[in-house]
Amino acid sequence: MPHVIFMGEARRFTGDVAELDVEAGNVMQLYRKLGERFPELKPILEDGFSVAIDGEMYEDSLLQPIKPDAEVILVPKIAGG
Amino acid sequence: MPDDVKSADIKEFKYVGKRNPRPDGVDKVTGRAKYGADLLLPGMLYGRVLRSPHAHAKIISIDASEALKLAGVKAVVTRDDFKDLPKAQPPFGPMIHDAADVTRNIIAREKALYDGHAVAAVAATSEAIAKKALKLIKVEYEVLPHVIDPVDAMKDDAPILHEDQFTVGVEPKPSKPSNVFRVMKAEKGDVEKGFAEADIIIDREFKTAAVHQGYIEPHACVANASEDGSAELWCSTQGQFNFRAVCATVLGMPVGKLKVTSSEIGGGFGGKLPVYGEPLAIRLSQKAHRPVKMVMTRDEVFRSTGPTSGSHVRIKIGAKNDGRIVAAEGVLTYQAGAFKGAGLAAAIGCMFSEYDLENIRIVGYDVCVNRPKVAAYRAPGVPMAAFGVEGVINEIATKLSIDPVDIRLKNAAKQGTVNVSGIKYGPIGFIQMLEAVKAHPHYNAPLGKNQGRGFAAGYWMHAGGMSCATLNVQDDGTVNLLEGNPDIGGSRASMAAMVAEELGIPYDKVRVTIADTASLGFTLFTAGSRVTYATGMAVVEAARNAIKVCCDRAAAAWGVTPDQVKWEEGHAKPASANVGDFAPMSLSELAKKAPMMGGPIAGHAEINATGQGPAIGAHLVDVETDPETGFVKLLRYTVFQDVGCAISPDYVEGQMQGGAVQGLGWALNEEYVYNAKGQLQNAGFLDYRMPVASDVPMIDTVMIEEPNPNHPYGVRGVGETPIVPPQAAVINAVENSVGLRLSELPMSPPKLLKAIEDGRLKKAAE
Amino acid sequence: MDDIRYETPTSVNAAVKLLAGAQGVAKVLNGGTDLLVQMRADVVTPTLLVDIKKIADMKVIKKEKGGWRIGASVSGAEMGEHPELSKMWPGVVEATELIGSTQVQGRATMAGNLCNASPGADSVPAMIAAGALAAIAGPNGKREIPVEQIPVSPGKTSLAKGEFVTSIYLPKRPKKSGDAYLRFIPRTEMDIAVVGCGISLTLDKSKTVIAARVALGAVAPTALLLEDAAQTIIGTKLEDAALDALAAACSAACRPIDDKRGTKEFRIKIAGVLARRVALIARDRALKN
Amino acid sequence: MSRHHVTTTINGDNVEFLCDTEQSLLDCIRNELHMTGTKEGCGTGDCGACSIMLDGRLVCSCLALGVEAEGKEIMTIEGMAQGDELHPLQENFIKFAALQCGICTPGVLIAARALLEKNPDPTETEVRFWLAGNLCRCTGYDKIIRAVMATAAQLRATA
Repeated sequence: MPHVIFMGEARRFTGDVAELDVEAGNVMQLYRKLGERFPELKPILEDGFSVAIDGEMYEDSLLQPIKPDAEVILVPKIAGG
Repeated sequence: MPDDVKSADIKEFKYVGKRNPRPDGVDKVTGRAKYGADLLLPGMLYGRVLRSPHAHAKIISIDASEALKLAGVKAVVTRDDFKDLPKAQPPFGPMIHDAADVTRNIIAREKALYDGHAVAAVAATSEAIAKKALKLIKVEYEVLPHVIDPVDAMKDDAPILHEDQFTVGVEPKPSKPSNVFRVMKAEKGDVEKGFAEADIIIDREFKTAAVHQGYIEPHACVANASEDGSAELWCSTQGQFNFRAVCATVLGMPVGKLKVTSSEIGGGFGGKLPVYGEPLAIRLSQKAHRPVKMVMTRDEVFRSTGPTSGSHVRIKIGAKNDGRIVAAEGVLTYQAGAFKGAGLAAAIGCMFSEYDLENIRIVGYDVCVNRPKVAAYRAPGVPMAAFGVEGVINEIATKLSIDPVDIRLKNAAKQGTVNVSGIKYGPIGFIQMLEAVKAHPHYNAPLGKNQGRGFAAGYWMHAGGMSCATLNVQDDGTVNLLEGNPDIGGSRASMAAMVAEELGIPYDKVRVTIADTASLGFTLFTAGSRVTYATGMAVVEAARNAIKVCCDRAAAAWGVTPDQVKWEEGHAKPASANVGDFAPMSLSELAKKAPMMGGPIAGHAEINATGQGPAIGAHLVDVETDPETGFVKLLRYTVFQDVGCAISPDYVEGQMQGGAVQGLGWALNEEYVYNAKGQLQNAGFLDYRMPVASDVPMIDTVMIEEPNPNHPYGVRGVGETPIVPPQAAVINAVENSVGLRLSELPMSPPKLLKAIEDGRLKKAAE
Repeated sequence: MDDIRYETPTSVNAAVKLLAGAQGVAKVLNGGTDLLVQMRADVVTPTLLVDIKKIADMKVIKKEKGGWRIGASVSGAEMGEHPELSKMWPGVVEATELIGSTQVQGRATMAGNLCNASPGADSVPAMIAAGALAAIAGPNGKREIPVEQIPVSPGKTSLAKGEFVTSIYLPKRPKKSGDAYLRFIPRTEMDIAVVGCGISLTLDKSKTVIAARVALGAVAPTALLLEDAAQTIIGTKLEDAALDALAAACSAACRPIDDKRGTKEFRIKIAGVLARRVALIARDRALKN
Repeated sequence: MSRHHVTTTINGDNVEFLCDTEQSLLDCIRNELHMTGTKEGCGTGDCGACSIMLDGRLVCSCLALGVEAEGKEIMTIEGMAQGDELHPLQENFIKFAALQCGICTPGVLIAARALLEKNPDPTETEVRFWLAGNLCRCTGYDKIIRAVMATAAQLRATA
């Protein structure tokens, strides 16, 4: 089952849960599950975060597959000049 | 000219990596290229904006009746012409698009929040009449106390900009409104444990001034609205598609009814990501039923657009005696300007990220003050934090008598390093780069009296995101490429090189056009060093899709299967001798026969690029300080950067050089100066002192090419990184020239002279 | 629109008549490099512009009584291109050529720089040190006064209604004389002086200073002629002690303000530093004459 | 009062335009003569983007009035290339990648040309100080200086 880690700021919305395993085959499924578990996180997941899946950064990639043994980190979005 | 650059790990290319002339070069050296202010339409009106002279004031009333009576005035807009849009959900990322904020920033509603805040706009038959009309608009203000510095803005008794803003990210939830929009945190490992193990701990505070992007072309647009509800907007923008989205939202227009065309753009550096006058111009055009041109003056550019955040930064780093860093902590207090959204996320994600560190903790404060809303500026948010980080690392190196490059080698990120955001690096060239610095003749060149050498590194994670490309093969075999990113620094040349390389046709047979919003799918801004990476990927994919059409047609012609045909040197050829003896078919032949072989040949790509990688740089600088005046002369400068693969080495070097010189201005002289009333005192190029040609030396460049495996040619975004190291590098050089530690930007002559004299007094006292 | 009347008289008298007879705000348009900026910013809203560049002699540099008369409309670039003038008054020429960019130097004039009455004007301390005279034409005829008597406060001059400066006269000078001007700016070009210093001096055979004039800009509401400071070097060979005294006298004379261009403290210090450096350049030039 | 009628020549062509007194020459060139190659970056003589030659002298066209052009000769960026032939500076700016966004380029080219006509063999320092009034925010000046120096060398070799 993919292992999800919340970095600093995200934990505010998870009641300080730092990590957990979530059954999800892609980012959208992951967000749905996380949104159910953490209602405060739900409205901001898609616009506020990118995910690092096994160290690789994915922005706006809801359909990105997640392997069962993957480590997924929620990262606040970064934009440039 | 330098030799052509070769990628170490990539095969020899014909156009990629070569110094090809840029396709838009002739237009730009002859004055033919059309920028924002260069469009003239029949019947065009001129728009001007009335701006608040107060830093903070309630707007009691606005009366434009006298202005409307002036002959030649055709329309006036105020806050009443724009709907108040609901606030967005608690925004999170750095590019906060809170529609309520956007409507208030383009034109003040309840309050004017900074000197220069737009209050009304007029359209008239001449500039002069428009200017005169502004003086006839009566605005009644109730002036409120203001606050300019973020630390002051955090105090309990500070004037509050937004009564409905309660700090996000603190427990328990605050009951009082605050200028602090949010507190952001990031953490990795165990910082306390790390500091406990440290042999040396340096804890310093740093301060940087707000600085402007300083593009030479003021914001400019021409709007032309039709009675059928549609409108066209021509403007200088870093992203026509984003402008379309924001303008349509603010104006309540269906997105598809607004067509935005990006003019040539005279620089942006992040400052042409937000909309300012564009929605006002469209509304004026709707009301006046004529085209409206709106061009900012330089004064308006300084007072109302950009800049980037000024900052207070605290950095604490602990290291072992051998230079190994065991804990790193940062507290970032950034000005957001009048509306939330300082570049904290990027700062947090990048500030320690070129190092392989176990224990990191970062806290950031996003603070509203009575200044223009900050805009992105090249690696937004990162240079201020990096100034502190690199300064402390240099101090640790000095204290431990370790060479500044060696201490970085000891801590350098490498393949497999995981940064504070959880990003695990693929191959990166930082160690290779640091070795190159040590081997460079600049590194050990002798220094004279009052001279010093400085060194610093910097990190940027370049962006990916949505890009589209359409490639049409014409009947003579020439190619038209449509892509969606305004070309600010020569990106057309890179796109043409990649297309020519893929198709195997001469570079000059590819013509690149920047599409308007009606002609191509959504393409994200020219920003975040994403264009050659992300749009480059789209362009390559579009070319490969066109090749597939060609190969399919050759296969059909030869009666073989498509996989039996390969594309090589601009021809469809049998994949092997076994396929049969068929004469290769060139792109031009296929193009000529296209009408009889299935129709036009084209390739498309609509992608959302991911897989971007770190882009790391390191700068080396020599200075000579005049100890009697505090004047710093720049003697020598070398930029090292891991560029992945330099598609257009000329323009990659250009990014490295331009970013470095912007950083030098930031380090030495550029700053926003306010008076006691919160009015900007230096809203012009004379007193906002950007570097001029005689201020700087040649900027030497060393490109390290460790290809990014996620891009077909190994590209890493290169534009942002070069503005991250210069501030720390040049201040480090000044420190070494005068034997002092310095912590404030800009280190302008009055400040430096004072530091020198204070240092002298301190020494005398000891 | 409120029209601005624009006139191009071809004689001094015609110009005086226009200026003297004007209702509202009448302005002389010369190089225009300050006036146009002020008009754009609505700092000045003239009702009449008198462009003096078509008047004979305004563009002329000519030798007079061993010195040089420079027409009011001669630009800094034109002065720099005049080898004899540059040889006799290198400090004045350099100071005028420091005003703005190459582009601005093609238009900006000494007379305009003087009459704009900015405390930071580059050519003014150099002209004052040189003992320059301004020729003025007006409704009551012509007069000639030392340049330092023209600016009276930032943006204000002593010129009466209808008067304008027609030329600047740089006097003849003895052998073994030299002048120099330095300014401090945070960049290398394109800034307004944070402090400016002009010194003109004459040496005797023993290299002793026998005459000197010292002037400072940007440290008081108008450029200052510092007789006390000049006294500190007269009779010396610019030994360290004399230079220290010069620096101290210059710093002591400063009455600067804090502004976006520099602090009081900084200006006071820099005035002394520049004076030392300028004196030495002027001395080296004097030795070569 | 009616607008001023100004007769002048621009890049060798006789032209006429009408303007108000306060209109800058830059404004007249761009908005009355519709020649938009000359750019406005500041309007106060601090950036050099509006550089033109006025009677053979390099000036900022934002710091001259349109009415002052009466009877004078103006040269702008549009007059720099001769037919199909780019000026060697224009060629070399492309070859040396001496521009990025290109907004300062017309002004820099006009100023550089004025320099080389006056001084065919400038040092790097002379080029830098001559061009100090032409702000460029993109390039860091390096490639501009190299292009001007290379053009000077090329012109000396072919002179």
